[in-house]
Amino acid sequence: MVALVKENAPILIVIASLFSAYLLPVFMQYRRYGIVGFLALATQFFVLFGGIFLATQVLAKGSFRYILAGWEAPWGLEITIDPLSTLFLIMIGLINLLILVYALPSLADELGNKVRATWFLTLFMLLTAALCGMALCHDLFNLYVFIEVATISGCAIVGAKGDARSTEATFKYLILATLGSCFVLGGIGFLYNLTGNLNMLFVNHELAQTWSNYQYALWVSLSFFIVGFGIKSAVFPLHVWLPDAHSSAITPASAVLSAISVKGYVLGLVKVFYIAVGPLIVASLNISDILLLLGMGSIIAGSIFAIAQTELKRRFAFSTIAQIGYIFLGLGLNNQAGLTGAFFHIFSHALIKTALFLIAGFILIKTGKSQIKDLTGIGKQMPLTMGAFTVVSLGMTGIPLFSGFIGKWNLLLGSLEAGNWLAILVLLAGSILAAIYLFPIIKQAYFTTNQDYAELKENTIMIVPILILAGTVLLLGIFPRPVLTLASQAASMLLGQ
Amino acid sequence: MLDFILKKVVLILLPFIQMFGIYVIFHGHLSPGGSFAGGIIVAVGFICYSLVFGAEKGQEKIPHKITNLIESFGTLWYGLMGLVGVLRGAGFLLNKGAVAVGQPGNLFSGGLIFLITFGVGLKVASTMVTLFFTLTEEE
Amino acid sequence: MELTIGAKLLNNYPFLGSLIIFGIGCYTVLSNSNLLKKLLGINIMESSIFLFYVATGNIRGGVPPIVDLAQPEALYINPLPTGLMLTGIVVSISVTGFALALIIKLYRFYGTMDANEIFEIRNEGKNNGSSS
Amino acid sequence: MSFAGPDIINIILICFLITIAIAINFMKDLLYVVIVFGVYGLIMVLIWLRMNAPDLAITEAAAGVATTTLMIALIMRTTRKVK
Repeated sequence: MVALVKENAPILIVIASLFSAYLLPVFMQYRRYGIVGFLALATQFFVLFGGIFLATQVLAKGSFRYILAGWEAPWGLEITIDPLSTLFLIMIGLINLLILVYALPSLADELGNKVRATWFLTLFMLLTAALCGMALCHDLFNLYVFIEVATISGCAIVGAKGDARSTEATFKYLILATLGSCFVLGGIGFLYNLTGNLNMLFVNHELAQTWSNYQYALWVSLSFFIVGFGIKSAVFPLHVWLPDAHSSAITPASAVLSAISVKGYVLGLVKVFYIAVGPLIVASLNISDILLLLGMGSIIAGSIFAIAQTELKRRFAFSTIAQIGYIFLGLGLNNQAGLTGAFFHIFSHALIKTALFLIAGFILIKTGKSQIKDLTGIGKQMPLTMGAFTVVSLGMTGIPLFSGFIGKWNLLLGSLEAGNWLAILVLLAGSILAAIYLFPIIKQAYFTTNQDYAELKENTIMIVPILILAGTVLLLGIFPRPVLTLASQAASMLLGQ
Repeated sequence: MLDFILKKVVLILLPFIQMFGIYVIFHGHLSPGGSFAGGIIVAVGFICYSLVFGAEKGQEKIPHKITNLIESFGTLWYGLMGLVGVLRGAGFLLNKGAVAVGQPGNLFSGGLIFLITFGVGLKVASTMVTLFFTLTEEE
Repeated sequence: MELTIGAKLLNNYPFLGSLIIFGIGCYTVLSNSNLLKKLLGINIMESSIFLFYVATGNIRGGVPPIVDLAQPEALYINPLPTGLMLTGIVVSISVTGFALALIIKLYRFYGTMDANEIFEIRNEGKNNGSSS
Repeated sequence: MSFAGPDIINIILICFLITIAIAINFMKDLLYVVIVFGVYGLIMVLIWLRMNAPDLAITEAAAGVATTTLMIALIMRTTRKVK
């Protein structure tokens, strides 16, 4: 039995999330709400341990494939397990587990009743399954299907609260995200038309021989992908849906969307551009420069918009746009250090942004305040929370000894290697701007007069995930080795083809 | 009068619509159509009934609890059928080699596909019915 | 024999047509403020892409990919794009259903199906809320 | 298979599709829009049939034409009643 699970671990990770998503409503029907929470937690544990198990296997014996339904590659589907996908699996498992530990005690209160809470968990599990599938799939159409499942479930958990503001944000998100998936599907159609294959490896082999005959068609296809994935991962000119959606959703939803879901689409872009099409073709069609420009624009514009916001969650939502910019910049650099930095930044930003959203939600639950100007003197009332906030903000700005630094340092190295001085300037400016939009909150929390808050207790279980996240940010800044190894192996795998 | 004719016509047509839907579901591997199209046809039968006789009477026939359970059942059934291949020591969703595959052209050919389409058809039908009731319910 | 551009476009008419419809659908989504029309625009875009895929797999003079044991030598078209687009239709109808549920919910909140009017109503509410 | 020239009926059907798509963009009354959208789906069914995809045709007829039009008509019913 154990051997069977070990052998089929890649597919079982996806299937377990899917199973638990559809088992939850059954338990809800018979009012076993205790089992609902336990099942959700157990599934995330399984994803996390599955990810770690696959990562050790990949580090020990290199990437491998898992063949579905006994059909070999050109006819059947296959799943690849490589450093990149295991990095994503570990990230999804860890973040979702912590978010669930935070969310489970308060979910029923926040959504109104336990039935709605169960439906929320169902959608959450579907999102997990879709993201795990995106991380593992090795087939363009499979990628599209998982993107679509992630989009619909992501939209639905934005609107889980059911008030007017979040419903409107959901509709906006749904329309724009579906527009994006139309573009992705069109791009896949062009690639299929050119190569006659949907398996990424076979597409790559075909294109490597014949791409110079179809330069214009390939250009159209890749620009379809850029627009589609750009809308879904919210880079600067295409970001309009993100602030509304991420700030009006309930806390666990905005945390999972900001931290993981957006990066799932970046992963889709990476898979298409670097595995299916190949870095050489991407560089020689000047797509890298477009990614670089999008990244720089996102860093600057997202940070400046974030400074202008007065609401805590909205500021964090705009900061997500800026941080996505770093990842695009790393992808556009198209060299080893740049890609390593981008992948490490994906992981560290997931930790940081989850912590920030959970803190915002915790403050909202405890004090009922969401505006930044109301948070005077809260540092003395909630020392643990604001301590974690300080750690995480330092990580976001990229101070050494915190996890944000490692990613940004690698991005800097990549820019130096590419000789791109503009990118270096933008990276430094981005750090300064991050400091401008985060440090005033800390200053206000500690160095202004106290307000009279009624008995603020921090001794609930909800504080635990926040502290774990802050601790991980610190730990990863000092001992980045495990994640950095996976990230650099992923980068060399993508560039080595 | 119009109401009377509508009700009679629907009652006469309903079995045929349902029968055709089930036919399309189960012949998915032999002829055009399949579980999705067949499931929608089955659901359209129920929707016709609820449109003519009123949503309350339709919901009496298929309570929300039942559609809810069927929806879960469809997906879980698909997953379980996929796990058959895992238990037989090969990949997920293994079909040929896991169970006996009949003669091509017969109804009982294609191994697990027959069983899988059954679950998916149920799931699609119940989802469509749920969607219809969600859109029609007042406030 | 070198074909002129017009002849090339005529030979690849499904692709040309699908891209034109894609453009019209995209314009419908972005230019109309009515939520229902936005949704129909999305549907039009998706169906244009289905047309693109099916035209990829189609062969003039072929037969549908249903195995006929009497004619083993028939020229079957490529069944893969057709199968893929079945998934596409499933996705499109689920998006449509979800969006319609959201539209009806928004209609109950705001009493309108027009994005601009919703925006105005929300802004008025915000201004009143902050001044009072 | 030797090249046999473009299929003229398909071209006419695709021209219909383009016309209907433009019409949907510019029509004001939503009820007409919904009816015309049903026609769009039906022409799509014909195109699938001519392109040797009966599988898609039956699904599009059930899903794209019947169910989508029905659901949108239900929405219209509710929104007009409240008005």
